[in-house]
Amino acid sequence: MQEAMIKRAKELLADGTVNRVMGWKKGEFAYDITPAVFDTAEELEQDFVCDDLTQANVSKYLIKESRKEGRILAFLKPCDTYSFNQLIKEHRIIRENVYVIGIPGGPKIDVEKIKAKGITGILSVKNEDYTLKIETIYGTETMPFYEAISGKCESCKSKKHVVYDELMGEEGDVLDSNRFDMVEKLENMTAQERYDFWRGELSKCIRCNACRNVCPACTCESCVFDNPASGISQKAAADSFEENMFHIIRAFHVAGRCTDCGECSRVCPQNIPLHLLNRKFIKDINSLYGEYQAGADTTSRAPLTDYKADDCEPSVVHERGAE
Amino acid sequence: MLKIAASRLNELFDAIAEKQTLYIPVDREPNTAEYKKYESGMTMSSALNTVRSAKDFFFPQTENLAEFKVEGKSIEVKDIRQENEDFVVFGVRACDARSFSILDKVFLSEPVDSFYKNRRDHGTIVTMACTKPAETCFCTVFGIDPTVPEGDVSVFSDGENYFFLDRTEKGTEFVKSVENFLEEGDAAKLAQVQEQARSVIKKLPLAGLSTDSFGGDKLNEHFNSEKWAELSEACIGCGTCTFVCPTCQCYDIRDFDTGHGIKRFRCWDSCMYSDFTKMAHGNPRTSQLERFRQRFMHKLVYFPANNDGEFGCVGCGRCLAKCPISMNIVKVMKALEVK
Amino acid sequence: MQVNNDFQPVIVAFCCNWCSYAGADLSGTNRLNYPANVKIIRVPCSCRVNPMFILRAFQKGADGVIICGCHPGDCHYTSGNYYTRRRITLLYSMLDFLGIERNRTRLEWVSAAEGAKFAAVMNSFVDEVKKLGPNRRLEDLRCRKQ
Amino acid sequence: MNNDTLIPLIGVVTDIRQDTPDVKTFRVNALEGGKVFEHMPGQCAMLSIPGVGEGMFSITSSPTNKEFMEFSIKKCGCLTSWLHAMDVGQQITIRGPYGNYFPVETELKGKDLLFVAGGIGLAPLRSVINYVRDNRANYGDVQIVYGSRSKDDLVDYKEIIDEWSADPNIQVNLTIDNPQEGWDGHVGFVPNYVKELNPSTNKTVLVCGPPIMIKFTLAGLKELGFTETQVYTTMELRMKCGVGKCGRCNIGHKYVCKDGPVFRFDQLDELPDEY
Repeated sequence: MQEAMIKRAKELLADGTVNRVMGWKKGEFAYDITPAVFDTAEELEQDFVCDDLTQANVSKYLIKESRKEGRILAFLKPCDTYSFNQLIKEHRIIRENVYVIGIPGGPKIDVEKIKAKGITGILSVKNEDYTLKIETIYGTETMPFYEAISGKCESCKSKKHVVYDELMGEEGDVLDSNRFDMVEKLENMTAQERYDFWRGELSKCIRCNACRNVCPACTCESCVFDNPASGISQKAAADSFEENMFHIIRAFHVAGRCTDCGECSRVCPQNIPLHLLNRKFIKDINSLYGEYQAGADTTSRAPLTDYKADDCEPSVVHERGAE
Repeated sequence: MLKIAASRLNELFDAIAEKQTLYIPVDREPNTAEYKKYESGMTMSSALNTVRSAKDFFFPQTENLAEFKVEGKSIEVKDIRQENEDFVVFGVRACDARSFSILDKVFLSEPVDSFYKNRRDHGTIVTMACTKPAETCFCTVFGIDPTVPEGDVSVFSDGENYFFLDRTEKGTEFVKSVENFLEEGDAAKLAQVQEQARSVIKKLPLAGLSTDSFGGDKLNEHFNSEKWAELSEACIGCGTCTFVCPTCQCYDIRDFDTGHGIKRFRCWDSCMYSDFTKMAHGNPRTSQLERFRQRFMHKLVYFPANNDGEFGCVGCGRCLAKCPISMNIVKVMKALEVK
Repeated sequence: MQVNNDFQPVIVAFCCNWCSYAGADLSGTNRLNYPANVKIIRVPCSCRVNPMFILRAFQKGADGVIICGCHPGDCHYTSGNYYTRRRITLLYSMLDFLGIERNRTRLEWVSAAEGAKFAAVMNSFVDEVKKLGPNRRLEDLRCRKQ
Repeated sequence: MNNDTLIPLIGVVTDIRQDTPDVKTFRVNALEGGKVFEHMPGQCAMLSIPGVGEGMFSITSSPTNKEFMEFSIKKCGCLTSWLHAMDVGQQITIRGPYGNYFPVETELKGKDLLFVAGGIGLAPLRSVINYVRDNRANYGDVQIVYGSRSKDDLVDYKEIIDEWSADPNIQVNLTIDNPQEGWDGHVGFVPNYVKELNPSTNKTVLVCGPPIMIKFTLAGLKELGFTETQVYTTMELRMKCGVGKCGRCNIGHKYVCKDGPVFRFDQLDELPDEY
């Protein structure tokens, strides 16, 4: 696929359809891949990469890139197209300035999962018939491909591209995913258990803001947490309350707009399952206000900017029974 | 050399913890280690390093500086400082051990930061030699020998035993205090293990990295380099690199109104944040390019300029492993290198 | 759970200017009793209540937070309380998800004519929060009075 | 435990003077009277209202003033708005002095001095000017060029007219940006006025004002034949600690709070252009 992508990108550069290519750049090892903009065919040949380890969702970069001169080519995985579409809906990306090629999605490999197996010194990772062959400085290691699948791909919601100008590979379908399983599991716990679970997770937070900054739905010019006039600007979680506050508000601010792309959990240096907070909102919205998938279209009203006269009362929460 | 059998390590921990607070790295999840206050029965992590660095022990993410009581037009300042309790950090790696001497250069230079010094005075650092470095390691580039770490006491493992080498007065005292757990041991196997580790270190993928192109005298040539635009283009402006970095020491000072008094605290800050240098009348670093440049210029040029050529990086590799977009000091050094 | 009978919970009540605040007024002029530890904050519409306000109330020492607005359909601004309803439902559900006691939060529709309802709601809410004891799970320790 | 510079002292505001529509000068004393600490001309102090914020301000009174310190502060942000709303008797926290100072006892001694200030930029220079006036025998000619947007925006106008202009040993040249009723002095921007005045190139120059004014003044001075080693300025960037540790006020490897705020232009020239 990578070769075909480079070839197509070069063609589109050559015929003037686009003047830049948004893609990913090789790093020092197999896995340290950086989103990058390529200007020339030479750069593409040299550094462009799109393989099993290329996870980053590049749609947020297109906000800035689509405001520059000329048109940019973007390769979007199915999940990325939802983010892209949501940004179109919010008038953040100038659609005409982006040429979208839909590419097949994952499952992608998360190197953290390889490292969690105690494999260190990783130099290269190859998928040979669903067995990963990992070259390390200490010799060759193997592990099953499926044990290294990134968290966001484990519960893939759709292999369908919701927006594209052309497609490479075959189009997939919206999947019947298991993505709410963990949310449900937590819902079935007692309040004390849930509290302990989230304290354990959120107390790990170092307030690096990676989850916020990587999020394609977090596109405010100035974030409420950076604004001293908001009364809640925080630089560090000086108290457990502030950890809760930050994560509740972060998730709330993208409720109804979060496409569940999973970037927040992917980038968290402390491996906090932040996507569960977003999924809780998605699950609630689906069950209380009807199925809604952010980014699936560009015209519908988002659940939090919409209402029905016979919406349920907040007492549904209190009626859930014993805690 | 004095040693203790690996199987008896927890006995030693129990004895230390009886006298003072002991912190050891423990696994939270596989390959995700963090320092925890030792409680009987905990197992020391075998991971190469902790996700967060050990700088927290001396420079915590947040700490209160002072308290104020405001009544009408009058203000009362309360000095809340207290003498710290003695503590031991066990299992610090060579890179983090070096980071303390870098932090010392900032916080112990005049005027001395009493908050930092207080913790430093009361902390004993027991380091652990590396035997299985990762691909992201490049401490040797900064003159660190991971097989012989600095610290108050260095500990070396040959797989079966832990050997103790005291390096400072504090270290000697520490070893003396646990003397009855230690016995004289044969270090022949240890020498073998060290030799093996050194041969791996020589072959690490980043071992060839050179600092020759950097230093205090390379100010304007690097500052004005055209490479910064490309290097910083993907940076999302988060603080991951800063907060996992053992040497990043920038901080913010803020006030918190508790409703019955004001607490002035300081917390880690990141030069990657957009409001880092923002003033009422403007911001000298308007885009992520300038902020990104600041971080690497600080480590590779500004810090050595002010500290006799010592770089502000210890090659621990945390930013390589954790950056959301995998842009890091190694890529910057390679791009800016003058061949 | 040990119930401390001396415990007087701090309750923050966000009241819509057009209905519930007037309702509170009416309950006052009718000399209906409701506990003095209910702190009323007047807002132009229940929709003005940003989720952050609720969290900050807990941070600064509230043991329970209640939002009162016009009955659905009666909003002075036509539809404000409909948005409130969705927003607050999701927030309360999220707080529940994080293990915060459900009964620390409530939303009630109280019209300007319902002085008696206002007092009754406050009395029952205070009783419930009293049963839960002081807010500990969503507390900022720095704000706790020693 | 020894004192830590991050733990502030208390000062009390004993006088407030409205200098211009957006500049007030605050007199600060220690609680028991007298000064909170001694300083040198050009140095700064961290003032704060707990719960509002902390900011670095240059001490505008001269060290030769043994009774009090003064700060001329322009209202432009959160903290300064709060300070402007203060009444006499308000206590504030204060720590310092921070930074280096104009070399009044070394390089500037015996020299002819030219002060060039714009707007609130007079604040740090006023400290030097009064220091020089109080040690007049140690210095040669003194000339002050000061400009502002309008007559009302000239900070310390009363002192300028009553004391500096009245002093036969000092030449004062004032200018405002645009013509104004009741103003018969010079009209025009400071950099141009300096060129018009054509000061002798053996003078040492101390400049402070908005960045754009400093830039053009320096260019003008160079045209007149001045060299960068003759010109001093004082800088300002965001600061938190005041002692070169919090890491934000650097220009290259120099920290404005510790290695500055006073720089000679040849020193600044070696540093990256990031201020």
